[in-house]
Amino acid sequence: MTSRLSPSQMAWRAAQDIEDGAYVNLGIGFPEMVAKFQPSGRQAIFHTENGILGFGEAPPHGEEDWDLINAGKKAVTLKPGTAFFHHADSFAMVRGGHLDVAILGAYEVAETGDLANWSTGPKGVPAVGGAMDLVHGARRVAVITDHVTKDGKPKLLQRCTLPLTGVGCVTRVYSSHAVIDVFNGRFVLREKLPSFTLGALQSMTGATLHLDGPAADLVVPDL
Amino acid sequence: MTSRLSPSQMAWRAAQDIEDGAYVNLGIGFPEMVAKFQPSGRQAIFHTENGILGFGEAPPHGEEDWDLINAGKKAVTLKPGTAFFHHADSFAMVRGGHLDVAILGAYEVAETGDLANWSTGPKGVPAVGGAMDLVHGARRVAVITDHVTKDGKPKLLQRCTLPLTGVGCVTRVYSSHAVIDVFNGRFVLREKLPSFTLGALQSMTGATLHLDGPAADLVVPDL
Amino acid sequence: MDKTLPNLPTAVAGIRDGMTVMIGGFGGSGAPIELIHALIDRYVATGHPKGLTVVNNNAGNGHVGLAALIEVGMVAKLICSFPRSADPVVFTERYLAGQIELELVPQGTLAERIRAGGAGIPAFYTPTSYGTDLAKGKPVEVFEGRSYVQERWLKADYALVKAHLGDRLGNLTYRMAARNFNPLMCMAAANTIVQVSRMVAPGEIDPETVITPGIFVQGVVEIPHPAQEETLNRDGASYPEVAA
Amino acid sequence: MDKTLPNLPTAVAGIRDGMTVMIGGFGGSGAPIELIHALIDRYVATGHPKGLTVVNNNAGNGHVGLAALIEVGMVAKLICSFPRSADPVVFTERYLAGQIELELVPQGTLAERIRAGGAGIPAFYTPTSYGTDLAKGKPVEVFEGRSYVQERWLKADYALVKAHLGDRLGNLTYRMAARNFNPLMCMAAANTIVQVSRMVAPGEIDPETVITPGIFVQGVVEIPHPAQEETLNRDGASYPEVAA
Repeated sequence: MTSRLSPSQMAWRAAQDIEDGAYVNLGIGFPEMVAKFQPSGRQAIFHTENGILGFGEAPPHGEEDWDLINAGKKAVTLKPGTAFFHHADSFAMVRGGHLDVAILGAYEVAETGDLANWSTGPKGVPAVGGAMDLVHGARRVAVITDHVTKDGKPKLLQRCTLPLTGVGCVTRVYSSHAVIDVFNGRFVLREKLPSFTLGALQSMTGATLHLDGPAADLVVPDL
Repeated sequence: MTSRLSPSQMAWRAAQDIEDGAYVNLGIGFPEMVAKFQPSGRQAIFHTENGILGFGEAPPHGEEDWDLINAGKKAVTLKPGTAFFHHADSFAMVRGGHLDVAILGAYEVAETGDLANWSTGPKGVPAVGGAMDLVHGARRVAVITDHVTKDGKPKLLQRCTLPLTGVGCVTRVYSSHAVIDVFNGRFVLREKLPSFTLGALQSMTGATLHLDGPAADLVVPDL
Repeated sequence: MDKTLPNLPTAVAGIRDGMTVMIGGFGGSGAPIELIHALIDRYVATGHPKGLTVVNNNAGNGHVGLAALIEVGMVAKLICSFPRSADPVVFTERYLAGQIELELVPQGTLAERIRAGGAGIPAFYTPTSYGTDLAKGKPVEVFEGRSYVQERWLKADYALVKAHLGDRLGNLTYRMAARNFNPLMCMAAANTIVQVSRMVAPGEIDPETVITPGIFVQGVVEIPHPAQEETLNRDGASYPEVAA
Repeated sequence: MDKTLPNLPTAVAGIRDGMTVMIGGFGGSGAPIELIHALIDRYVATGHPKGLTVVNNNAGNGHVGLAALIEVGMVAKLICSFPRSADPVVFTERYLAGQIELELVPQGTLAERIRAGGAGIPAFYTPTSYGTDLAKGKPVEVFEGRSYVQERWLKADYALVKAHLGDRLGNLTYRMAARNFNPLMCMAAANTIVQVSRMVAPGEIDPETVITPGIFVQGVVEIPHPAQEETLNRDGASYPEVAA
């Protein structure tokens, strides 16, 4: 019985919601794994902030071309139909709402759809990258995140406590325990691990989980 | 003795002030003739609003390619080093101040540098094109114009009476009778036809002509 | 994914009464004549779409393309910079008769407003038109001692675009100065429909030379040997053709 | 007209203390390593230029390129979106010690501010950063029911740019994702200095495929086989090289 989804499993679940032909930006880190789990017969077109649309997977080790990288500075490859463009055109795609889906990581998500994923506070060197643009850049802004912090504290909250990345921007959360939509300022539970009762899940969540019909079982393959 | 310069002669005079390698936009109509009169040894690079830099002269009759036209919808030709770009990039060149010289026609020019060249009033169909952008688009904004209207009324005035194209934008006027700089809200006479006294020229001008040293003779070839 | 459209009627089938339609081109160069004429065919057959707001740099020339669209009575409002041409009689007569509304926009501002619409920039400031009649009623702000006019984005329900090469993903190239407003309009419309002179397989367009990436395109129809407005006008053409 | 520069020292000779310098690249891709190192050479030899404000997406990686420029102490302020990398120690130490100022800008806003600087747009509105700490102190305006932050243009005295092909008129192409900020910075700097991998004759670059038209470029120097920051870092390189 699964007690929590691995990052790969969360990525797999997120991948199931991506339509054939969708334009998708995957944030640096866990979200990048979503590309590996596209259901067969569907092909999304991936956008990266640094000016590539329609790139392919990583090249074999030793065959990297360091002029052909993604926003995480990892080497990628060409596919038929790839296009290059400069950074202003790239963010025109983002800010102009031309992406279908952006999938990001999160420190905290609020039931209002607020997202905090760029700063853990005033210590250290702040860095934002493209996160604040991406949260306004897609029809669907999804988050992949553990349901709770390493200390067991909820990451899904009534209000974020960390500096915001964007206000009211998240539309769906793929957590280690559930699939939750953000709708009209509320968390709406869509799927949960069968091994958790609603009550158990609620106790790990910092805001009320609403139901819109019964929550389906969150079932993913071993990965 | 020349009693007035022809449009070709005004264009010739304007061409003498264009440096080698200058980026130049020539307005539709008379200003387009400036390109023909580049002094030998100098080569300006011509910009047209519809997305060409470094185009060449008109093709022979019958060899026009109607995808290769200038802002006046006249056919032009390619030269080594021509570049194509879209309209937003084209006006980034203009608005961003990347042109060295823009040469435009005028209905009226004021001693303040105000220009009126797009509308003769509320009658008819108004049309502005790129004129309002071009007047803010070059380090030097020059005007080629008859010194007076067909009715003999001054076109160089204290204040424009027609709808403005731009405020305080003109830096030099090449008229049918004189070369006049606009400086600190005053017309400064640089050159005049030798056949006209200062008094005669002043009587044809609707604002005071100032001197900054003696006015040179405006001498142009027969064209 | 395949954005290829089978024919012209399908390409223009989604345009409804009252929509805003951007039409590419500068004068005749880059004007999607076949798409425009397909739209006219639909109107002649069905009475729709009508009451369109059209965005174009000009207002048509002669009696084909945009001029014909106006002439048959489909256009309620035109947003353009230069409603003059060699033969502007169609627009001129309707404008002077009060039958068509005109929003006159400086050319660079028109281009930038369209780009802004595509880039998610709702407003920007430009020196263009400051102190002129075309700035009346618009907010003015001073930056670094100079005055600028606030302009708003332009978006459209549809864009009708002419390109040179295209692939089924929607990647496009253009031909010389026929590029002009076309790539900007691709960005600014909810539905961008493109006629290309030649369809190629994905990858045949060098990724370095793609001008419009496919993300900005919803449909592509191949029209080999497209008509040039300038050539049609020199031949005295009009559309729909009058039966002899 | 010939914008060709004979060598690297000449290329960077005009940059003076306190200037704002845009440096192209996203991480190592498109970073003009040789131009940056030439600037360091000048500083090592003469003590100038110093007190620079640098605009780049990042803050350097390892001990070459931008990181080296910071390490030798030439940079007073950095305007960037993401001052992290595989090896960010140089910037991190100076930042935490209060020795370098940081202006953090969201990446899309940074790109758009640079484009605006090149396009004569002093300010624009973006949804990005609305409601966040990075919007503090900036004007907010509502358009069509949604809130937007006003952002200002960015310009520079110099841009240091890496391109692929170039001609003596300054026309440029780039190589794959090494394009990134480079074409924008060409537009936004009073003096744009470009290192190209290969100089070609005017006309050898197809006019359809010119990415940066020469009007945005002031000088071009040919650097065949330019170094890649990523490769240098994997080799443990540092600049200036420490005598063994």
